[in-house]
Amino acid sequence: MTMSEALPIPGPSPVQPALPLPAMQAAGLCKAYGPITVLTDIALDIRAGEVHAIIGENGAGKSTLMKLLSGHVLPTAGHLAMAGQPVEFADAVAAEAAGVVLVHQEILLAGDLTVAENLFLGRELTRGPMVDDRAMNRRAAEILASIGAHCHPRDPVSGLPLAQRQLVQIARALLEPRKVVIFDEPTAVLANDEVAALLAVVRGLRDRGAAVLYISHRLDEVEALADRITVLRDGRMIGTWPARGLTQRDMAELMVGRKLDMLYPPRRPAASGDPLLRVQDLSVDHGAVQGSFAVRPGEVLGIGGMIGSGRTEMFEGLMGLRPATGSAVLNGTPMVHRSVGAWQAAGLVYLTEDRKGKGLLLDEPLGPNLTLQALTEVHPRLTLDRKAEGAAVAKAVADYDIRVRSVHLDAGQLSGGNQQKLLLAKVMLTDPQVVIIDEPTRGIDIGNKNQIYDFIDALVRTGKACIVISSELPELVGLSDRVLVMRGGRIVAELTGDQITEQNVVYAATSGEGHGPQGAQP
Amino acid sequence: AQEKRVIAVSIPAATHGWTGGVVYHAEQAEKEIEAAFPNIDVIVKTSPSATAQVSALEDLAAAQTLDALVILPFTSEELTGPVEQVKAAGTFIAVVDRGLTDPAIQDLYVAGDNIAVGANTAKWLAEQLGNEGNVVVLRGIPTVIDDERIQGFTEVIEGTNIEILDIQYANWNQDEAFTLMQDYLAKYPQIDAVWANDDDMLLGVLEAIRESGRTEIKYALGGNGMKDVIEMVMAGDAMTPISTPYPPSMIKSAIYMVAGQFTGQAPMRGSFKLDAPLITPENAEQFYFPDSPF
Amino acid sequence: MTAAVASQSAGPRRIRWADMGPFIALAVVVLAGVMINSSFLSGTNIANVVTRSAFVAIIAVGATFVISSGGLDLSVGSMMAFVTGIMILAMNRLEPSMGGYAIVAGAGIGLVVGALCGLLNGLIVTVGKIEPFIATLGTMGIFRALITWMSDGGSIPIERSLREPYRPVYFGDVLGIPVPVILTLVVVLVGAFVLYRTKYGRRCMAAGSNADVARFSGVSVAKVRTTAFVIQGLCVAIAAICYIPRLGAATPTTGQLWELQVITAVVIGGTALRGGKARVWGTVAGALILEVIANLMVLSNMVSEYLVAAVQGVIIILAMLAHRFIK
Amino acid sequence: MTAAVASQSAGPRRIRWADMGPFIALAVVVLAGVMINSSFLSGTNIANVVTRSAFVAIIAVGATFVISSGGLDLSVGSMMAFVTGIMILAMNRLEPSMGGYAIVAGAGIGLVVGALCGLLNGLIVTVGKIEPFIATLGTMGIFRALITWMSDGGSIPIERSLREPYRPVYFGDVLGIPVPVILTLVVVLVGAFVLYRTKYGRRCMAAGSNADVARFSGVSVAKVRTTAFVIQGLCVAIAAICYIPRLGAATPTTGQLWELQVITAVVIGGTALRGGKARVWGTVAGALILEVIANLMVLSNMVSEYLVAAVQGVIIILAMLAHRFIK
Ligand SMILES: Nc1ncnc2c1ncn2[C@@H]1O[C@H](COP(=O)(O)OP(=O)(O)OP(=O)(O)O)[C@@H](O)[C@H]1O
Ligand SMILES: Nc1ncnc2c1ncn2[C@@H]1O[C@H](COP(=O)(O)OP(=O)(O)OP(=O)(O)O)[C@@H](O)[C@H]1O
Ligand SMILES: [Mg+2]
Ligand SMILES: [Mg+2]
Repeated sequence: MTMSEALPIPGPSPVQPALPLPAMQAAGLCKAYGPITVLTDIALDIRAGEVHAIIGENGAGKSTLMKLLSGHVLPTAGHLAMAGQPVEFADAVAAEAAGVVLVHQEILLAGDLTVAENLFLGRELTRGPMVDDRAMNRRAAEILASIGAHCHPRDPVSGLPLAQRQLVQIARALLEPRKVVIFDEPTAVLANDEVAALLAVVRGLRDRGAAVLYISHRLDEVEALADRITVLRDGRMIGTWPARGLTQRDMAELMVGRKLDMLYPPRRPAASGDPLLRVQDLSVDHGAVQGSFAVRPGEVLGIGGMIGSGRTEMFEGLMGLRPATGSAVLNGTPMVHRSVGAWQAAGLVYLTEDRKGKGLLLDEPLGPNLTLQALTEVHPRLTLDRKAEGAAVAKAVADYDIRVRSVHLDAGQLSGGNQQKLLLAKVMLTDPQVVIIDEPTRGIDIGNKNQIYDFIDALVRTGKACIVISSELPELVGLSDRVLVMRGGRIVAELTGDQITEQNVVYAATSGEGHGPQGAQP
Repeated sequence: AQEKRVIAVSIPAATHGWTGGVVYHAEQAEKEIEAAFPNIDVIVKTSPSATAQVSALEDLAAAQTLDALVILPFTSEELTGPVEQVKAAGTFIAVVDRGLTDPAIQDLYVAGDNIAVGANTAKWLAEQLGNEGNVVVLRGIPTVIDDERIQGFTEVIEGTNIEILDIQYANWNQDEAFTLMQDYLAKYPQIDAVWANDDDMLLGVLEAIRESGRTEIKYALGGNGMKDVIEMVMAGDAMTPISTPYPPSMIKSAIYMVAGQFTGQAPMRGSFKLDAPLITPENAEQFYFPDSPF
Repeated sequence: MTAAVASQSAGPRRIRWADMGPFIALAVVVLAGVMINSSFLSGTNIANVVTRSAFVAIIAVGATFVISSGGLDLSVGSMMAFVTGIMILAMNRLEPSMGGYAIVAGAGIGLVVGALCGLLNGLIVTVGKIEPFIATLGTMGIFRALITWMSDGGSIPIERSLREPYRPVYFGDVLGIPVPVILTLVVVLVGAFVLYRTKYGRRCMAAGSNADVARFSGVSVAKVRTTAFVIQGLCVAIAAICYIPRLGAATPTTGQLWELQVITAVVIGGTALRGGKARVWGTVAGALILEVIANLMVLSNMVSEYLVAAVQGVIIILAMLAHRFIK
Repeated sequence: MTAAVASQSAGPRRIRWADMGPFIALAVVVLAGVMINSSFLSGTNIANVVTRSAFVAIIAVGATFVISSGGLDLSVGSMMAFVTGIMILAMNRLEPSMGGYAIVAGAGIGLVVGALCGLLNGLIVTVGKIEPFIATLGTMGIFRALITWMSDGGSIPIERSLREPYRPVYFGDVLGIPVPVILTLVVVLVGAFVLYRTKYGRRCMAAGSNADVARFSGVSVAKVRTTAFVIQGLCVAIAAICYIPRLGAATPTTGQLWELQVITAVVIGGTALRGGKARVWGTVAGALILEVIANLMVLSNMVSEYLVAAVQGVIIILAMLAHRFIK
C-alpha cells in the first residue's frame, strides 16, 4: 500500500507565522548512537499555552527526542532555540535552569531518600545553614495533593508502588514554574483516577501559559488533551497536525502507516471445566487480605482496582516474592512451597509491572535476558546452546515485533515499549499454562497492543488461562471474561458477562460493596 | 588461706613464629606456676598491636589489683607512659626484651639484645668470608626489634669489605622470604651469603636456594633459635652452621623471677641482659626445646 | 480521594525498630560483660573503654560520610599513622621556638595534612574514576610506606618536654568526662548535623543512593564524594590529635587494620555499604560494641589466647544476626 | 518494519577495547620490567614469577565468581592458612598407614574442608543476610585464630617422608610448564567455562547484576551466591594443595593479606565490585600484574626498601587510570 492511501489526513498544516515566537524550537535535530541512527532531521516548534502531543510506534524515537530537548542527551546535529534565541544545553541541569523539564518514561528517583527529599533534591529549601524539612514537607504535601498522589512526604521512595513513584516524579517536575514541561508516558503506570487528576494538572499548566509536550500511547488522552500532534515514525517526522480534526483512529493509522484492525479480540465462549488455578484466603503482609479466586482453562481473568489497591502485592505474594499466607492449587496439585521456580515448574508464571527494576537486566543483551527464566528449556544440555538462544531471540523479535536496530544492544538501550515486549517474550518462553500479567501493555503502542491482545486470546483458546492486572479500563473490559475488582487489599467485586463495563469497575474500585448501579460515581 | 597474688602478663599476639613462642612459654609458665603455687594467679593476655596492648594494660589494672606486671612491650616509646601508670598503683613491674624509655619504671628488666643478634652474626660471617663478598639481607616487619638487628648487623659489616647488595622487608613471613630470595637470586648472579634476621624467614630462604640449584652461596643464616634451625645446627649443616638465640623463653624466665617473691623469696630486682652468643653444633643442645612450637 | 488527603496530613514520625538494632546489640554486649566479670561495670573500666573507642568512633564518623555517599576508604589506618608521624615531626621541629604552642601548631598542620590526604583519595576516586576499594587500597600502601620511611622502620617519638602539656588531651577530663569522649561527642554532633540537617548531607545520601538521579538533579556527585573523603581525612586528623598523647609515638604499625574496625563499626551501626543511608549514632554504637568486645576478651578468662580473634569474629557475626532478626 | 528486521540479522560481535585493558596493562608492566632489569626476562625469573602468581590467580578465579554474583570474600587468606593446616595434619596422620597416598587423601580432605568453609561464608551471607564484607571479615578472624591455635602460634610442618613425593606438585613441570601453572590454567578454563558457558554462570551474572530481576525470573539468588562461595572455597583448597609442597608448613602468617591481593587482581582484571560482570581471564592478568610489580620492586634498585609499598600502590593506581583512559 502506498503512503497516500494510508493517510486519511491532508498534508501537514503550514506553520502559522502570525503567532508569537514559539517557546521552544528545534531544527534539523539528529541523533545517532555510533552506527545506529535514532532520529533524523526533526523540526519542531513548541508554543506556550499549548499541549503538543508526540505520538509514534515503540522505538520511533519519541523518548530520545524528549531527551534531546531537555538536555539529557546531546544531539549529533541540529539546533535548539528558546523564544527565538539559540540555546545549547550542556546537561539536564542547564535545561532545567532554562525552564525545560522532562518527566522520564522510566522512574528516576533516589530510593533511599524520602518523597520530599527527592522532590527538593538539588534545590533544598534552607533556613540558615539548615535544610528546612518542615517547609519542604509542607510544600511537598501540597504539590502531591494537587496531582492526586496518595503518598506521604516522609515515605521513603523505595517502599512506594510504581504508580506512586511516577507521581512523585511528576511532582518533582512541577515544583517550580517552567516554560516547557515534557511528559514521557506519564500515565502508563497510572489508573483512571490518577489519570484524570493528571490531565487536570496538564490543563492547568497549559492555562498558566506553559508549553507542554506530551507523549502517550493512550490515544484517548491525546485526543482529550492535545492542541497539536506530531507523529514520528522510524526516527523521522511524519508531520504536525492540529488535534481537532484527528480521531484516535486517524492518529493510530498515522503512527503505524497502515489501516488498523479491530483492537480487541471477539468474545470467547464462556469457560467451563475445573479451575486450573484455585487460590484460597491469600493474605500478604502490608497488602492483600484473604483473597480467594479461581481461573478456568480458556478464561481471561481481569483484575481491576485503583493503584495501591494491592493487586501487585497479592500476586507477588502468591508467587512467593513477598511473605504471604493462604493456599493455592494448580491443576489439582496443592502448591505448598511457593516460589517462582516451583510455580514455573508447575506451569504458572508472573510478569512484573516493574520492567526496569524487576524485569530486565538492563546491562545485558537481549539473549541472556530472554532466556533467563527459561534457561533449562532453552539450554537443555550442560553447556549453553548459543544457536538455540539466537533462534529464540530471532523468534521473539519476530513474534512480538521487538524493534531493535541490532540484537547486540543491551536491554537498557531498547525503547520502553520494546523492553516491555522483550519482557513478555521472556516470560512466555517458559510455555506456561497460566500466565499472570501485571499491566500487559504498559507503554506499548496501539499497533502492537492489538497483537498482544490477539496473543492472549490465542493462548486461552488453547485451553490455557490468563490473569490480567490492568489499570487501563478499556483493556480490562475488552479482554476479560471475568473481572475481579480490588479495593484496600480486598476483592470487593466480581463482574461477569454484561456486568463488565468501565463504570462498574470504577464504581467497585472506588466506593461500592459489590457491583452497584451503573455510573453511580461520587 | 593465703592472700591471692595476681601476676599479669602482657605480650604480643602470636602473629609469627617468635611471638608464637612467647605465647607458648608464657602459657607454660602460667600452668606450671599456678599448679605449684595455688596462691598465685597468672593472667596472660595477648595484644595484636601497641594500641591494643595499652588498652589491655588499662583493662587488667581496672579489673583487679595487680601485684606484678610482666610485659613484653610492642615498642618502648608507646608503652612507657601506660606502664608507668600501672606502676603508680604499686604494681611490681618486670619488663622483658625491650626496655622502657624511662628505666626507672622497671623493677626488673630481662633484656634481649637485638643489636647483638645482628652484630654477632655479622662478626661470624665476616670472619668466615674473610671480610670479602656479597651478602643479601631480609628484614622483618618494620619495628624496633627489626631495626636494631639490622643496625647491629650493618654496623659490623661496614667495617669490612663485604658488600650488602640489598635489604628488603619480608615481614617475618616464610612465604615472602621465599619470594624475595627467588628475586634476589634472579637479580644477583653472585651471592656469598644471606642473612634473614629471623629463622622463620630463613626456612623460606633455604627452600628458594635449594630450588634454584645455585651453588655459590656459602652461608644462609637466621636468628632467634627456632627449633628446626637448631636441629640443622646440631646436624652440622654446611650452609647454616650457626644461629643466634633470642629465646622466646625469656618471658618464662621473667615470670618465674617475679613469682619468686610471692613464694617467700626476696624480690629480684635489676637488669638481666640475655646475651646473644652464637649457637654452634657444640652448644646447640642447650638451646633446643623440642616441645616448644618455635 | 478523601482517604488520600487524610494520609498526607503529617503523621507522627514512625519509630523504626530497625534503627534501634545497634543500640540493642550494644546493650546485649554490655549485659554479657556484666555477667562475665563484675569489674566490667567499674567506673574506671567503663571510662577506659569509652575513652579508647574515641579513635575508631571519630574516624568512623568520617567513614559514615564516605560510605553513605557511595565510597569506601581502606586507607584510614595508614593515613592515621602518616598524619600522626607528620604531626609529631612538626611539633618536635617547632618546639624549640614555640614551646607548648607547638602542640597547637602541630595539630593545625595535622588537620591540613589529613584534609589533603582525604582530598587525594577523593580525587583519585572521582576524577580518576577508580573503584574506591582499589584506589584507597593503593593509598593505604602509600601512606603506610611513607610512615615507614619517615621513621626509618623504627618509631617517631614526641619530645619529652611536650608530653606533659599534651597529656590532658587524652588523659584529662572536663567535669569528669574524659576529653576524648567530649571530642567524639562534638565530632558526632557536627557529623549528625551536617548529614541530617544540611544540603550537603542530603546530597551525600542522594549521591550514594543513585548517582544518576543526583546528577540529573544538579548535584555534582564528584564534588560531594570528594568532600566526603576530605571530611574523612579531617576526622582521621582529629583522631590523631587525641591519639598522640596516649602512645607518644608514631610507628609503622600505628593504626594497622583500623580500617577494618572502622568499616565494621559503620556497618554494625546500620549504615549500608552500598551507600545512600547514614546512621551516625549507630556508628558510635558500633565503635563502642567493638571496644567492649575487645575489653571482654581481656576481662574474661575463658578463651585461649590463640582464639581471641575467632571469638571476636563470632560475636560480631552473632550481633549482626541478632540485629537482623530484631527486624 | 523491514529496516528493523534487516538489522536484526546477527552482526559481527563487537570488539570491546575495554576488555583488553588488563592485558595491555600487563604488557606495559612487562615492558617496564624489561627496561628496568635485563634479568627480568630470564627464563628462571619468568618461571618463578608465573609460578608464584598461581596461588593468587587460582583463588582469584573463585573470587571472580563471588564478586560477580554480588558478594565479597575477605576470608580467603585466612581460609587458605586454615585449609593448609588441616591438610597437613591430615596427611601427617594418614602417612603411617597410607604412605604416599596420604597426599591424595589429604588433598581430598582439603577440598572438602575448603568447600565447607565456603559454605559457611555463603550461608552466613545468604541465610543470615549479613553484608558479605562483615560476614567474611568475621570468618577471616575465625579461620586465622584457628590456624594460630592449631599451630600453637608456631608452625605445622609436613612429615619429612611426604615432602619428597609431594614436591613436584609445586616444583615439578610437564613439558617445561610448571605444574602450578598447569593447575591454574585448568582452574581458569573450568572457571571460564562455568561462567560463560553454563546456566549457572548466567544465573551468577543475573544475581549480581540485579537480584530482584533474578528473583522474579525464578533464580534462587541465595543458592547461586552460596554456590559461588563454595566455589571460592574449592579454589582456596586447590591453591592450598599446590602451596604446601613449596614450604612444607602452615603457619599463622600463611596467606596473610592475600584477600586484598586477590580482590585487587579481580578488579584490575575488569570485574566490577558491584557485581554482574565477570572477566576470568582478566583476573589472571591482574594476578600476574601484581606479581610482576612485586618482582620489579626487588629487581630495580631505584626504590628505598621503605617505599616499596608506596611505589606498588602508585603503580596499581596508574595501571587502573591507564585502563580507564584506554576506554
Ligand atoms: N544508547 C543507545 N544505543 C543505541 N540505541 C539506542 C540507545 N538508546 C536508544 N536507542 C534506540 O533508539 C530508538 C528510539 O528509542 P526511544 O526510546 O526514543 O523510542 P520511543 O519512541 O520512546 O519508544 P517507546 O514508545 O517504546 O518508548 C530505539 O530503537 C532504541 O533501541
Ligand atoms: N513495603 C511496603 N510496606 C507497606 N505498605 C506497602 C509496601 N509496599 C506497598 N505498600 C502499599 O500496598 C498497597 C498496594 O500497592 P500495589 O502496588 O500492590 O497496588 P496495585 O493495585 O498493584 O497498583 P499498581 O497499579 O500501582 O500496580 C499500597 O497502598 C502501597 O502503598
Ligand atoms: Mg519511550
Ligand atoms: Mg500493580
